[in-house]
Amino acid sequence: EASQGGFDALIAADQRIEPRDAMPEKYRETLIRQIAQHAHSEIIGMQPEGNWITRAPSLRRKAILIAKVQDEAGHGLYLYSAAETLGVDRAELLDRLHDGKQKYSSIFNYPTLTWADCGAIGWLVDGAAIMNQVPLCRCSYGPYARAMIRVCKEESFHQRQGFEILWTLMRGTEAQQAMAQDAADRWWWPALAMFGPPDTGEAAKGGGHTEQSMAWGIKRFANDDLRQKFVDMMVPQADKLGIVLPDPDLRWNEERGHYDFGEIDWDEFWRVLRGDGPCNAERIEHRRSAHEEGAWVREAATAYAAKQASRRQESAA
Amino acid sequence: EASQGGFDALIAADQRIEPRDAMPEKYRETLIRQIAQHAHSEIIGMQPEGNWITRAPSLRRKAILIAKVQDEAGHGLYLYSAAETLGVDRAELLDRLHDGKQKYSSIFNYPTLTWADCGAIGWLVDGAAIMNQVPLCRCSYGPYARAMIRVCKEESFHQRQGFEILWTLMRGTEAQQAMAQDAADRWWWPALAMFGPPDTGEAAKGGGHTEQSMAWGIKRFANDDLRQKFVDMMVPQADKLGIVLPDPDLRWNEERGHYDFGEIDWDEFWRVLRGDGPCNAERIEHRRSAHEEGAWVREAATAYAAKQASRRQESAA
Amino acid sequence: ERPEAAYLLGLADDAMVYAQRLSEWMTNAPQIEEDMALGNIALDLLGQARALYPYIGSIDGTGRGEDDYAMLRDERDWRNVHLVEQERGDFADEMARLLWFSAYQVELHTALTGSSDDVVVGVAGKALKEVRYHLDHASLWVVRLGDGTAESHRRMKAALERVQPHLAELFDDDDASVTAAELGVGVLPSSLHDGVVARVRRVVQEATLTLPDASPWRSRGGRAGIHSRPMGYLLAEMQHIARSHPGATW
Amino acid sequence: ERPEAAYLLGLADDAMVYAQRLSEWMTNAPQIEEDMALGNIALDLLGQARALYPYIGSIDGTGRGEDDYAMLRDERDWRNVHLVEQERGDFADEMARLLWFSAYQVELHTALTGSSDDVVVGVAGKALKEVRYHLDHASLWVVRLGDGTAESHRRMKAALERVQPHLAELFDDDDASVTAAELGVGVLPSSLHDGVVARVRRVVQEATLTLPDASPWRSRGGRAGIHSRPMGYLLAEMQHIARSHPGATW
Repeated sequence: EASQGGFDALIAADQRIEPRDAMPEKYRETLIRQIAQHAHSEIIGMQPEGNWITRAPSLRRKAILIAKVQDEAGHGLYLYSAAETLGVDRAELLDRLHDGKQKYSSIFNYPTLTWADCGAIGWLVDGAAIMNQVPLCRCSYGPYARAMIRVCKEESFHQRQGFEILWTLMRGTEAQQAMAQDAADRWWWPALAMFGPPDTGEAAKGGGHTEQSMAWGIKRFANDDLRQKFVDMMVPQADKLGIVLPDPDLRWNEERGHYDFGEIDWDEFWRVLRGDGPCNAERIEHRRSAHEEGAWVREAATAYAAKQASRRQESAA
Repeated sequence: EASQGGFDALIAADQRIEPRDAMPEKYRETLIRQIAQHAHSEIIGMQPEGNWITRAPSLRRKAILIAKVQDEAGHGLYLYSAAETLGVDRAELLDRLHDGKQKYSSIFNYPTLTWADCGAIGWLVDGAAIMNQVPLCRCSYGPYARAMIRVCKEESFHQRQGFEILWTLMRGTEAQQAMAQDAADRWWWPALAMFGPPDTGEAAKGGGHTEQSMAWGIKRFANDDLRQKFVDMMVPQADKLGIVLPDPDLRWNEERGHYDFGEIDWDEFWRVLRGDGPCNAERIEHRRSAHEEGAWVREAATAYAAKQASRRQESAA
Repeated sequence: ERPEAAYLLGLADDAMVYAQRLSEWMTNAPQIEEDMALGNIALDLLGQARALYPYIGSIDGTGRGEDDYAMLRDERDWRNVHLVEQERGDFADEMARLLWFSAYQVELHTALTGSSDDVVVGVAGKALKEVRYHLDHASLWVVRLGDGTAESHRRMKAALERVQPHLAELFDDDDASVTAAELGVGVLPSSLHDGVVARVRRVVQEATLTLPDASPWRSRGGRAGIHSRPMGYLLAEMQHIARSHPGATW
Repeated sequence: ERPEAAYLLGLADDAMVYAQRLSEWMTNAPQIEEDMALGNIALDLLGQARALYPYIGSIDGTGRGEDDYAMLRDERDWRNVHLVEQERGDFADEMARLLWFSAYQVELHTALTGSSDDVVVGVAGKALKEVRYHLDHASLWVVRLGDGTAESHRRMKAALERVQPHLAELFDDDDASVTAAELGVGVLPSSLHDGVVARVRRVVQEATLTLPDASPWRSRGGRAGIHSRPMGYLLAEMQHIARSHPGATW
């Protein structure tokens, strides 16, 4: 088939596939699922930090936090637009999110218990997200790759802000230091799990899709490689902050040239992924109720636009 | 007419009228209106202090405040029961409250802005209420008089608690002292207005009912007399507290043997009474919405009671 | 510093936080009698917390008083279960929560009357009388609502489903309760489970309802200071005035 | 200590409190674009408050910084109108409030660009660009909702009625504004009334609605620190963390 040939050639040449190019149905489906999940993660990801907007302890932090949550909304919008180039629309994707048919990053099922969690999310969660996302800036699908370039630029800004929140806390009162350490204790392991299950061994079995995604240029690195890269990057940053990462097995391995680290609790990972995490129910319920409460507003906007269009038509006639 | 003669004789002898005694229709109506207004005041009066239950600054104060608001609910119930002996029922009286057809004491249309307001309400508002209510313990209508005896006993307890809140604040930090003084500044004049318009002069015109109520033994003292008695009682208490009452004209009049005091702002009084006070709309809206939200519960209780009654009947048959 | 302090703090915080939630009903109840009844239950629970806090302060090495615990403690240091911190729902939600919590407290305080600690025995003995009344009150309403109108039946059913995810946590044997049970001061929460369920089931059956199936998720972590979203806002409201006047006496 | 400080504090507090209320929409808006738009407006208003507070601190003799004003001030010391402190209603309520408040701010900041105080001129000049956009945004929605579906028309109409009692306060000439106007720093609120009403009326008419009649009551006292019920709870939430860590830097 000619079109499949064109697609294969573009992939082989590491060129970008664009919306009008022919592409295998599986490729389209995989991308829709992945981009939608990514978009949903931005939208659901507004909630854990959104929880602190009204309580941010200073006006400067409040302003930064509002801007950050706004950025996440913006990322969601870029990504839904990227998905729409593949022939689905945002309303449909949101329905799939609300029905639980599409997922979002499981990290957002953990609660933000203190102000320091806004720091830990920026530092660890955005840090891990960037590590996952930078390779996607070279993803084979053009609109996704371009959206990721924009997203990554803002994310690295967020990561620095998170680091700075923790930096300030670690140089603050005893209670503030304890708050920062506690946040790191709680977010470290879930952040490591963000890279997904191991690529090999028993725990790898729930994974899937990896090989095909690699071949298609959607995925560029193995989960474990990215995880290792993340650990290697974060350990020195933790030292700089004065935060002790909650892993007794964490140590430099001269031979490997990497940090060794302990075993992730994959049972917990799968449990949270299945829906029994601390905030799964709350996150979806919050999204769904905002969406439902806003239905009459969206309907009004649609009705008004239709009226305006017909008025224009009439006056043109 | 024999029954009217019996009623007149009882009144003349300063005896109690009981529910089964004959009484003039006007007497009944006046009492219903007054008792209902009194009951409504207890119920609406739960709100200004209820506003502070979740924020009371210590557990001891929280416990006292919950108990006090509970007492107010209880007073409302006694009083509705007293009104019911005159042939109206509580549901109907509540409807009249919610529709604005019956009033409650205008004092509760002022907001409770700080914790100290809980003190000022106890000290000044309950103080004025007692002054108004003690004579009602000798009211000609038996059920009302008996309800008032119970109410007054608890009210004087509340007044002491209010005094004690202010006493503690006035012996506390500078901010606490300022808070207590501010509360007294705001509640003093509305408390004086609780005795109603003057009995003579221009401002008396809105009053009404007084003479007939006096003759019937429902009202025992003129508004101005009770107000003077209240001022005479409160000034030494304010001195003891260290609170300056917000009236430059307040001074001892050796000749009269009473304190002179300044002019009440009757324009404000009538404005608030007419519905344009700081909290009129909020108080009624709060009551109404609690009542409406609870409608299905009351209906369920009624339906269950009916089912139980018919089950008992069936099993008896 | 005695190790059972952590266990007792869980009990005190449960009572304190639920007292705070119940007190929100005052002026918001479906009838005036209920403003009074829920206020009463709130007062009882507040009393239980106030009986425990100073004792905990005397054995946890800090010497804290009741207001230090209630007014000056950060969210991460609270040890109550998620059940009691959830936002006030409709009246059926409250009766579902009160039914489960008071059935739990009846079993708990019955067991604690056999505690090796005299103070705990004293608190439990007094509390037992109170929580039996709470259970009666909740039972009465659950039956009325379940066997009342079609709407109240539907609401009561939904409320029993909504409360479900927050129940398992009451019966988790965390480290503090295991320690307290070993010392004979406390009881294992898991040991209370069957008695509580039996009590609730009887009431729910009389209400012409059935206990819902297990929920697909359950709350966790309250006893370790991991709370749900409503907790921070509850504390903000409860503590704001006290926090705004450091060192003041009220 | 300069007497116009009290006037400027009213302006700053209006912006601060409304920013707080608007920020509550984030994650709760009817569509994602609106989460962003309302967040943006909140940010602008927060920026206006932050521009004013340090200046007020420099002229009111206290030397306070922005967080002293926002995080450590008691309810009685806040000078905002009741309009901005009211609880978040539905989206129509918010658009009704935003329409009025931003029309007011357009007139206000237009007038303040002629202030005798250079700082005020600077703040007003920047704010004017922002609030024109806010007004456009609110206008767009009020028209869409008024001229949308039957339901949105009904809701928009009800929202305009609900906001009505809180409008008069914006135009009250209190002592502080009279003083500031005499000094040439501020403007008399009453002088803005007709311009604001004209702006709002045009939008409401386009929305196929009419301005409601005057309400039987009106709010009063915000500029004197007499607030409505929601204010204390707003402050409890906003200040809780800052109050819980006296002296901390964030």
